[in-house]
Amino acid sequence: MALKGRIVIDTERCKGCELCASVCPHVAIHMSDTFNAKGYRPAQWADLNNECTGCASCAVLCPEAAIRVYREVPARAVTTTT
Amino acid sequence: MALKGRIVIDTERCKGCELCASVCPHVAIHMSDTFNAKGYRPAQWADLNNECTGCASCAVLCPEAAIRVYREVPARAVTTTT
Amino acid sequence: MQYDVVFSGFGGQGVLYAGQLLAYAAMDHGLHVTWMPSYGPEMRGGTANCTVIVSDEDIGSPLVTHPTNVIALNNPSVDKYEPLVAQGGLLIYNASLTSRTLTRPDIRGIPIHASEAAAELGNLRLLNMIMMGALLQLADAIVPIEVVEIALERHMATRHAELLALNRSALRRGMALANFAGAVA
Amino acid sequence: MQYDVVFSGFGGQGVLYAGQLLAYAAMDHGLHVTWMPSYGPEMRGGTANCTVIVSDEDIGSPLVTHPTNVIALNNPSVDKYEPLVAQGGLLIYNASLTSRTLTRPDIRGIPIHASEAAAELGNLRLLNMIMMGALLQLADAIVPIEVVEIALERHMATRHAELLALNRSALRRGMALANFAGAVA
Amino acid sequence: MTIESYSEAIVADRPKALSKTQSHYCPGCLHGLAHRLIAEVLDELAIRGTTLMVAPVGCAVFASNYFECDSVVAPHGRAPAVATGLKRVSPDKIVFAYQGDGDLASIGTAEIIHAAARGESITVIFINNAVYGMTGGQMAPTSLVGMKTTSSPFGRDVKTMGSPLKMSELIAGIDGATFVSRRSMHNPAEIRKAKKAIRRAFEVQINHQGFSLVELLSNCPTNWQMTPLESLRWIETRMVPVFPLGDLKNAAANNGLKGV
Amino acid sequence: MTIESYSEAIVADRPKALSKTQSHYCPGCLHGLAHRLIAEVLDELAIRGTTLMVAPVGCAVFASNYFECDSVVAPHGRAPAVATGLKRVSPDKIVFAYQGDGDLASIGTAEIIHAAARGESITVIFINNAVYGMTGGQMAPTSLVGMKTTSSPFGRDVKTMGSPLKMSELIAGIDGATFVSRRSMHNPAEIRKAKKAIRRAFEVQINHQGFSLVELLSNCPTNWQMTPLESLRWIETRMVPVFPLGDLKNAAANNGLKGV
Amino acid sequence: MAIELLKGNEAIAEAAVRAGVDAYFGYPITPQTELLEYMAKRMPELGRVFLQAESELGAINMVYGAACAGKRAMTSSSSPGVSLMQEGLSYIAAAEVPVVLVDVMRGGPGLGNIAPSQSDYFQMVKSAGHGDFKPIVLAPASVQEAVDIMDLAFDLADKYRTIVTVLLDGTIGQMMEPAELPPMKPRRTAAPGWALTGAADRSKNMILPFRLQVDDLEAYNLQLQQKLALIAHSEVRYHEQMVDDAELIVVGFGTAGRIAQTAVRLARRQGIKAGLFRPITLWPFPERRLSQLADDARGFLVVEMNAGQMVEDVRLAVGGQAPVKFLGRMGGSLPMPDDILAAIVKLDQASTRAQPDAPCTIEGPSMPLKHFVSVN
Amino acid sequence: MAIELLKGNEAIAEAAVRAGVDAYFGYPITPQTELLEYMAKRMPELGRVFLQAESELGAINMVYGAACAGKRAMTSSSSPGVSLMQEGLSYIAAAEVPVVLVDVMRGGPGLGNIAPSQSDYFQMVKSAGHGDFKPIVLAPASVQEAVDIMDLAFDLADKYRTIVTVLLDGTIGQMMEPAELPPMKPRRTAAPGWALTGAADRSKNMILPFRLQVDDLEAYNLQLQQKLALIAHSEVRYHEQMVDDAELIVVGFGTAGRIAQTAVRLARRQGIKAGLFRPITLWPFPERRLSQLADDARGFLVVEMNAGQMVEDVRLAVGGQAPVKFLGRMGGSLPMPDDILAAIVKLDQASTRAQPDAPCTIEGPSMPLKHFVSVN
Ligand SMILES: Cc1ncc(C[n+]2csc(CCOP(=O)(O)OP(=O)(O)O)c2C)c(N)n1
Ligand SMILES: Cc1ncc(C[n+]2csc(CCOP(=O)(O)OP(=O)(O)O)c2C)c(N)n1
Ligand code: SF4
Ligand code: SF4
Ligand code: SF4
Ligand code: SF4
Ligand code: SF4
Ligand code: SF4
Ligand SMILES: [Mg+2]
Ligand SMILES: [Mg+2]
Repeated sequence: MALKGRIVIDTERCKGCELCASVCPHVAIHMSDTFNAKGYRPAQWADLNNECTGCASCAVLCPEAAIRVYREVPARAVTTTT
Repeated sequence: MALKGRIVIDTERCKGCELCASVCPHVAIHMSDTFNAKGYRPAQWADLNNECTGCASCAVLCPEAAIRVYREVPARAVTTTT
Repeated sequence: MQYDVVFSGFGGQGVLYAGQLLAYAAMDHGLHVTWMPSYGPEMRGGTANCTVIVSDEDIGSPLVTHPTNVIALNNPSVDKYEPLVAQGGLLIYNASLTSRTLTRPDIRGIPIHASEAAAELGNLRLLNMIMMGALLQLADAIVPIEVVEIALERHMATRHAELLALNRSALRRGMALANFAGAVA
Repeated sequence: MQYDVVFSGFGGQGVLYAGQLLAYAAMDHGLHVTWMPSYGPEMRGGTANCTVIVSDEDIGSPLVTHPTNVIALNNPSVDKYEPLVAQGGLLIYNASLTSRTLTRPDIRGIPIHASEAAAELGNLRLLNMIMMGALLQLADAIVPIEVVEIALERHMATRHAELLALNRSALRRGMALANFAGAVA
Repeated sequence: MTIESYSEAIVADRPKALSKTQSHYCPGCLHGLAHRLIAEVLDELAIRGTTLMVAPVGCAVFASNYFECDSVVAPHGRAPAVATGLKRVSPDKIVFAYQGDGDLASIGTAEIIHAAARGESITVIFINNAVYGMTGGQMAPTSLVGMKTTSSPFGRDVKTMGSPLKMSELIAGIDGATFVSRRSMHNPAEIRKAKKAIRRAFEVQINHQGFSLVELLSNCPTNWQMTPLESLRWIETRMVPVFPLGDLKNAAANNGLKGV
Repeated sequence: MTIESYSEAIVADRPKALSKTQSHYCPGCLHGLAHRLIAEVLDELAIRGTTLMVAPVGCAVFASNYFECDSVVAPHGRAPAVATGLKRVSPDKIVFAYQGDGDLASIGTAEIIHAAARGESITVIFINNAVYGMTGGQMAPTSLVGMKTTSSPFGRDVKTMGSPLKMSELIAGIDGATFVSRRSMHNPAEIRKAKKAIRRAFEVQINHQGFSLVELLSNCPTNWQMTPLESLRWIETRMVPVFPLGDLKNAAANNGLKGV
Repeated sequence: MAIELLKGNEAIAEAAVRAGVDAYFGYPITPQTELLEYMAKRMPELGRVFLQAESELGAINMVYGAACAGKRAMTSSSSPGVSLMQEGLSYIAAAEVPVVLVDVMRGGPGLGNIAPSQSDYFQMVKSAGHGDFKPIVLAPASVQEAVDIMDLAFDLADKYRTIVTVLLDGTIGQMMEPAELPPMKPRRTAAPGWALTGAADRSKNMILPFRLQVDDLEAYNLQLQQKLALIAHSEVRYHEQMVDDAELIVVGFGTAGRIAQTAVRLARRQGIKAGLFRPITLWPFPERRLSQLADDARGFLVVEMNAGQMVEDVRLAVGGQAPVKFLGRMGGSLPMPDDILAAIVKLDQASTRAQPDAPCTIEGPSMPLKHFVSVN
Repeated sequence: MAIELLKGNEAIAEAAVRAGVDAYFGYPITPQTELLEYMAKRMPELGRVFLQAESELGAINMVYGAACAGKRAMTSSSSPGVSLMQEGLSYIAAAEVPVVLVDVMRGGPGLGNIAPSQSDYFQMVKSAGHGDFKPIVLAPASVQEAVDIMDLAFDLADKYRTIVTVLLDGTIGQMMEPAELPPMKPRRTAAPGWALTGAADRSKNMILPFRLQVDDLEAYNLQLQQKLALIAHSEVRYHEQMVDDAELIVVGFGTAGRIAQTAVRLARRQGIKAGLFRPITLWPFPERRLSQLADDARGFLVVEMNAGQMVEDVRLAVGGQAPVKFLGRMGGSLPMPDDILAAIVKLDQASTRAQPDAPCTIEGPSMPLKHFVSVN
């Protein structure tokens, strides 16, 4: 099974351009129905099928640098260092 | 025998750059010892050996357009027309 | 006498168009008029607005520091203009897109649920005409609604019967809403 | 008291150099001095000239309309300056390169066969020094020749004994020629 | 016995060299994306603190607000000259200019060509969106043939307005230019290549190898009157064929000095 | 019986399109030669009376005095823009600009590139003498590497001043340019080729085929501090290797429209 | 023609078209761009020349070229772009070819902003480039006046073979007002004798923006100055209102002038004898008329959207006869009628003819410091 | 240091070097070129920056860049080249970075000629670009003064973060005169706090020549005007001679001023109480001192090598207290001492304080018409 990922969208920074949504291979991003303070409908991470791989395509394409992407990594190395 | 030529140099226009003299295949151009009104030593046609062919190299190279070149042409055609 | 009106909202809400309509109507009505937009795509984002001044003599400044009448189509416009409206002035705002109520007691603030009304009329783009209707109702000395309707037909791209009818309904709806809101306020 | 001298000739005849030499000499002599060239390669051809003004007080204009002293190294310079020399002024000209005599009776025109003299001294480039000698002889209040000789050594690229000697001879030769010509004139 | 255990790593985030300030760009405008790529490179090469930016007049005129490095705004088209002045007196700093196509390919033609010709040790990021964004969508030298803009309302006509000017090809033909690359930002794969090119361009400067320029095909949804998504498709299908992607010159690499 | 008889023909003479005025050029300066070639072409094509010249600021600033056609002097470097203005309102006239290397390759870079990019129907004669003649011999963008000039007293150093800029190659790379040729004037054979190129350039304009430019390698004996003869040798041995001669672009011919 | 609601920039463009402009060359810059965009559409429709230049340098030199051919040529720009045109303008002045330039000023210095401003009065009126020359400068205050001025601009340019600048600010460029366009003039077909049209049947024409010989250039300059003197004598234009009995004269051009008109009316309603003087030609400046008014006026108030530029010309004209005070706004702010009125009231109280220098400080409202953003 | 015979342009260059100039960018143009050529040789010798730019546009923007780095940067040019720098100058003024510009004026308009001229007074003093700003303008009248002024120029530029222009004409640029150079100053090593030196250990520095918001730009302009007012208050410089008892004041700057000095001496020898007033700072203009002198003087004669530019500032300063007459030469001609003397004599006869406007026409010698060559 592929590694799992998740993203966090800075919805106040988001301008609702929909580019992230268009590029997500897993259709894990949808546009919100409500407006943010700037009057845009921001993107929302809605990984309904739990398919997000943390591929970061959305973040790579986001013109507002509004997306942070997390991805699972094998933890052993991590546990030893911290 | 090659066709004969001759040149006429506008010595008042000449600036004595010596380019014509340098290019004449028959060394038929020399620089004058006296000055023209502008203070230049103009080129002189001195075809001592009667070798000028009217090749026009001198005129082609003259930056002041100061040289007119004449060349012999067979005259028959000419006589019929004039 | 001189009237000034500021129309303010998001780009795309038709504020410039509404202002032009009023300007045409005033011109047809034989009045002096100026229409002055906030301009320049060098300023991206933010609100668009225009100022219309109607007068029976030459108009000096085409802009006013403290407008007497403001039509605010969105929240940022309310934020921007509430402090600026002249004492005793009129601020008609689109309550559908405004999250708060006004604070100044010395102005006439009239909330109009214009977006909803436009949706009811079947076309969100009628928003500006609804607000225009409200304006004509509440500051009616500017120009009679009939003149505005004629201007719609003459100068704007609303010569098609259906469009014209729709716009007219929007104007009337705005008047009605304003009548009600004005009475409440 | 103020003296002005114009040096004029073809480019290459050393007129600018001669003027600078005089300027250095005047400066060393504790006088005020300006040296002003005709400038700019944007003007091709024609004559080059410079004006030197020597004075015991601040100098106003570094140029004069009617020079008191003119050194003309060639025919065009004579043509140009004969009409301009101040009444009673001095025009020393290189008779070797001048095809005509002067016409103005109200100026001192001194012909010097300077090119020939330079050739005799073995170097055509001494022409300017010969004319300078003539100037010092005929307008001697400007600066004493000794000061000019020291200036030659101090400021110009003539520190080498032979060069210096040659230049000195040229100056002296110019003085002698001027003495003779001046007496004749 | 093997215990399977996972932890989470951040694999994409807002770069440090990018300010917190919200941008003024229109939704979907790739100026913001270009900024992010540059900022990522500044972070990766750890040069933010020694980098001086020259911002243009154009939609990116506010770029100073968006980068956490020192900056100045040049007159329209003159960024390469301003960058030259900065770099000549600050040879130990990294100087980059950010320019639009009106800025670089029209009014500033002389300045960019001569900066390249001198082999000026600066990096230029050239945002080609085929239009004057800031002034409302007029024709740029890079507008496509037939393209309707507010100053070519009947479409760009080759006969009176000429063909699109390929600045990167021109500049690649100049001896002083070391690295010239054209990349696009219309999909994640191209964006990754674009970033590599930007990185290479800065490395050229860091290594004192001369002039470097990266052209990025970009968009202007507002003035193209398209949705952001449509605009990306338009870059891919319309612009890329006219402005082919790739490294147009990689002289230092050719010299074997340093590869990408 | 054959009677041999000869008459005399004039095979070279001062062209009619050249004024009688004496030029102000230094002895041996090839500006005068370039003028003559142009004048010969104007005569041969019988276009003197419909030709408008745009003279530059540079040693050729007086060119108006030397040609028997209408003319105007443009600001330094802007001749292509002035020519554009003239031509756009006078499409039936032949418009040519005459420019030096400081004029065309330095201050006027943007104007020449954009005239070419628009495919402006004008002809440009570009006199490259590798130096600023008129102002007294400063470095030009076309000065050779190591060349000492009054503004590069230690020689042109590639590191700080870049390499010679090859404008004709750049311009040939622009779609709008139809005919771009570099020729030299250092000997009669080359001069004859130069004239052919000039003729072709004007023909391109006459035939409405677009933008044409002929670069002529020229001299500046005064500022090069050489005799005229030495200066020709210098063109041949030093300039030609850096600026190779030939037609760099002959697009109309390639299109089969019209050969040289 | 009917009265229409017209946007300043577009109305100017259409008025130029109707005045017979043959060629337009320009480069986009706010707040002038609509003019260029209008021309981009209109000129090709009419088979005339429109060309977007590579820069303002390109544009002004293209205009120079087209004008040399004897065609009616124009360009338009805004402050930074006009700065780039200075060399070209100086050449055009020296060459004495007719050119019309529309300068829709914006806030400066530098990139400044795009808001309305009058801070380039000096740039146009005192020094539109190096050397001694002056373009005719026309400053409209309404869309209608802008329309009317375009025809005049081309005529004056042709008549005197000079540059005519139409100087306005973003307010007038962007505003819509009712205005009437003139009918379409037939285009000129015959080129003037000096124009470059080919020397086929006449001796050659040369347009030479230089005289290398000192005497020649002096003679040339004297002749140019004579021409300027003639223009100064013949082409002064201004608008005045209620000046006949005015004790206080408010002077302003363009937008500032029209706003001042409102203030003058307000002052009159308060019983202050104020009058409006609005120069329409900024060069030639209506100095004679102002000097006449100074014979009787108690004081002058100059209102500008800059730090004080035309006020110098007013002072020169008034010549110390009465106090001249200044009210200015900068950076795109408009001087509002109330501000001007307050200044009029202040001047009214302070100034007497006997004491022309009585202290009376009038300044633009100084900005609260919180608005101030330092350079870095 | 010893007195040497120095050529103006070269002396200026060396004085800049000794004042610690870090970088020179320029483009050749007569009669300024020797300055650039001197720098081409001298700067590399010292390990400093010399760069021949592609144009004056390039040069001024390179200077802008170098100044942003906190370095002492300069350029030099002449009239047409300075016209091309106007946009850059306006940006530099807006950005408030220190820059020194040497402008060796030549005859205009257009290409004009290369002869000495003062016809760009307006261009530098009134409008060195769009927008409300003013460079400090220093006008030396001798090689020594030019040398001394260079050090001052850099100091003032740094002190006020402003443009300082040294404005002279070809006469001073080309002339040789004895002068003494100052010793070499150590170069500044620490960059000022606002300079672009990298934001490694501090928050970023931004140099922004714009304020898009109207309020911001107005606040910015007000602050700029305050700075200019401070300069106007503190940095006025002039030279006067024999003014104490003078009835007639001759005013001239630069070359015209030094020639006028000769004329004033000649006038004194004739018993005319003339005095010389030579502004050294053209901006800030010494208006207060002139106004003081106008309290007692019977008349002013302004001598310029142009059609009359500084005379406006003199008139503004004199404020109608005494007649102000003008003598001008153009195109490269110098006003000679005799001409000036004649004008002084005329003014002496015509002007009385009682009748400040008594007719007295003073003009440059008008050219014989045969010298006149029309444009085509
Ligand atoms: C001298 C000058 N001319 C014109 C302008 C107006 N102007 C501002 S930005 C711009 C063009 C912007 O286009 P581009 O460089 O492609 O940048 P974009 O906005 O598309 O990113 C223009 C013409 C200006 N500010 N200065
Ligand atoms: C704006 C401007 N800058 C500089 C100059 C000075 N200038 C006159 S001609 C010239 C260069 C001439 O060189 P080039 O174009 O190569 O012509 P050449 O004289 O060599 O034929 C320069 C810099 C000028 N007249 N105008
Ligand atoms: S990281 Fe990849 S999979 Fe996850 S939301 Fe973004 S694009 Fe979709
Ligand atoms: S790409 Fe970025 S700005 Fe666009 S919708 Fe997604 S999160 Fe928002
Ligand atoms: S025509 Fe030929 S042979 Fe005759 S003089 Fe000229 S170069 Fe010599
Ligand atoms: S080439 Fe011409 S100018 Fe030169 S010497 Fe010969 S004739 Fe004279
Ligand atoms: S106008 Fe175009 S380039 Fe400018 S911010 Fe908007 S989308 Fe981007
Ligand atoms: S300076 Fe050079 S280019 Fe100019 S005329 Fe003399 S030789 Fe020719
Ligand atoms: Mg763009
Ligand atoms: Mg050259």
